[in-house]
Amino acid sequence: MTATLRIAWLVARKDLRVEWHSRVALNQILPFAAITMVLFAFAVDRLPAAPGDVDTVLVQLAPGLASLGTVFSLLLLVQRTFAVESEDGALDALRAAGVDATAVFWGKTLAMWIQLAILSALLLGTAVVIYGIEVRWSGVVLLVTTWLTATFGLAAVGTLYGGLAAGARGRETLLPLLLLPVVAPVLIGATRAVEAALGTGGTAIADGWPWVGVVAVFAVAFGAGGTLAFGPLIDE
Amino acid sequence: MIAMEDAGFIIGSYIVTFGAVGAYAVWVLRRARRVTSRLPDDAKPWT
Amino acid sequence: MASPPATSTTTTPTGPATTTGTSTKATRLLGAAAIVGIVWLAAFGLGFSPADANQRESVRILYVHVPSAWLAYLAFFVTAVASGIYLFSKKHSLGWDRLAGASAEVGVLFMGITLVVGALWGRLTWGVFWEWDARLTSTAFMFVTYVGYLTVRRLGGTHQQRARRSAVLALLAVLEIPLVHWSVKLWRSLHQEATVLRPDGDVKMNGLMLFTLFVGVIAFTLMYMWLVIHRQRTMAAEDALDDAGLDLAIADRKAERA
Amino acid sequence: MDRPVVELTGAVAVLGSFPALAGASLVVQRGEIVLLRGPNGAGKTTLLRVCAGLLPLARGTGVVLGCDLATERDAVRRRVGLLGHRNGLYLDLTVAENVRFWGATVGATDDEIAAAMDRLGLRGRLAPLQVRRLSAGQQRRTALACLVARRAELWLLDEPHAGLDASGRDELDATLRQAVASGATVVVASHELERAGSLATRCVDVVAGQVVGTP
Repeated sequence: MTATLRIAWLVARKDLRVEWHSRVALNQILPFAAITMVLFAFAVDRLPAAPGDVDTVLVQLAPGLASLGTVFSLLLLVQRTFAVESEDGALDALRAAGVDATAVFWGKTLAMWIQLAILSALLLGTAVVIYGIEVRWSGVVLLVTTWLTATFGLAAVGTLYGGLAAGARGRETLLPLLLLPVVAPVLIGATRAVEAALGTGGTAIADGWPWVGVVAVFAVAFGAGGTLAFGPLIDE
Repeated sequence: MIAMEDAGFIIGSYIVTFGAVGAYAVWVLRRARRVTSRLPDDAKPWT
Repeated sequence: MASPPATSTTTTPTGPATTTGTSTKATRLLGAAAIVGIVWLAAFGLGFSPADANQRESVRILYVHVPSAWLAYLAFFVTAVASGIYLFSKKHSLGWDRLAGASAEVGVLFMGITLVVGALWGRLTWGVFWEWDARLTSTAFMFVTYVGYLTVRRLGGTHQQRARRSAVLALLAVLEIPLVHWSVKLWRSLHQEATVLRPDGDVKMNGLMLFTLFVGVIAFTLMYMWLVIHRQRTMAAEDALDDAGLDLAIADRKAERA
Repeated sequence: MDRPVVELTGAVAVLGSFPALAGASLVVQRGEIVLLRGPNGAGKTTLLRVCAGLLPLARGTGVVLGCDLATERDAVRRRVGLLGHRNGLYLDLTVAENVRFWGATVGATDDEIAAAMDRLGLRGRLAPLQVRRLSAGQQRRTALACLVARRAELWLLDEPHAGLDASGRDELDATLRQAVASGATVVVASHELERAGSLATRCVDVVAGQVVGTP
């Protein structure tokens, strides 16, 4: 158990260090995510008519669009983290060295969680700024809880299916096929909870907590699922 | 029966259903024939 | 790194093949029964059964829609159980893996039918092809999930690798589907003002209509069994052919050395 | 008497549908340095991967370090060090970070990690450089240092000389001799017959997925 945790921590630090040296998430994935938030505004086609106007449709949609942006970023982060592993055969080497797969799962999940959490915070911040949302500060506890739970659940499920797709032919298309149907509960739950926290949908803060429950159940389910299933899935 | 209202949708849905099942059944049977013709009988536990 | 497969793997293996196909007396009987069931269902569903007071003629679509949905759920249930047995039994018998795969394939077929026919029915009853009903939405997710499962089955590797990978994935789907359904249901309960006709709660089924639905379930069960048996045998034959091909290829390589 | 480190009997391993290993039998005793010779595509790489517990056997049996390949694969993997065609390094990390990471997976101490880097001449100028910026030979040396840091009992090396310069080869040979002196066993697949042959205690020919001659 302690050995598993030690190796998980080792793997997580290694992944974060790779990002620290390469800055791919920062220089490529983050701008991508930010530009999708702008594109969403084009798609909704409701930019304010005059300076100073705030578009209510965009404000209402903002939590959902931020969640969607996070999911898209997740796809890229997962591709990236497993590209790092397969570039020089490191995932193979990890398997060949008999490194505990559960530890690899938790390590990669942890590193992905941290990166995704920062990314999604920036996304939501972008949404607040460019869509002109009035934040209500009383919802901040709900907001932070949702943020951490949802990004953890996404990181866990992303690592799990990313590992399965990593060795496969056509991994770029297989990953979204496997991942997108699964993340529906997070998308739904996080959107509603953030909506309640920000007050954009006219709902009370208390209405948001059941949705955090949905997201939390998802996070626990895939944390446990990944612990058990990651080994058999990545092992060729 | 043909005078039924919305006959196109209703009969269409029956055709879609049994057409799809039939097409799949034909595909499976043809595949079965192709594969088993290259296999000795002792590799077919159902025979 | 890998060289192309030896060409001789495509030649006929040793031993006579006196029978071709995957049919036996039992499956022929089953197939005949399924065809009778289909004709019977069409006769009752399109002819003898009456129109519904609320839904009028469109209720006839339900006689294929509801049974195909039920059998699709059953098929995925079978996939989950067979995957579990494969994974947790000591023998790791490939028979269970092939049953899981065959059942999932037929399940995806039936679920696809369910979605298309359901959309036709929705157009007649609700006036739209798609309604954001919880059951409908999570069914669509389930469909995509099992399409993904079938894709993973084709990734390659040894038979045992394929079996293990897909069994784990099938069990993950069991984890995922209730979660998706639950969340979609909660999501829909927010928007209850857009009242949707419950697909079957609104129908007052009389005796003959219930009987027709019953015929539908029987017909679909027979089709399911026939399809799964044949598909599963075909998979067994394909696996056996792979093994036979391997024997030949090994012999080829051994000969190469001399 | 000691059990052999490697005992393969009639091993068949499949890549796709191609039997890259078609009934190979091999026995390696503790302390040997065995050189696998053979043309490209003969199955040397596959043989090494099978011994490492990375590729499952489609037929035949294998026991490595007293552990069965089919049932005790994880135990085999933890005690075997494989250096394949690819180095298994993280190209964005520095040399020192890579060696530290791979050493730490088996709980190597800082001293052991430093010693491993010394052994391959990686301390000093090279240590803080990103692996991506190194030459092929320097990358290979880093991978060897990772292997040293992992303290494997059986070393399986696939073309370890490839890309190494003269001093790198000397370091590699010295490293292998030292590993054997401290109780390890080495199996090398190499094209550089002269170089590897002077190092090897025994040569084995691999042809068409089989091992030629007595195992």
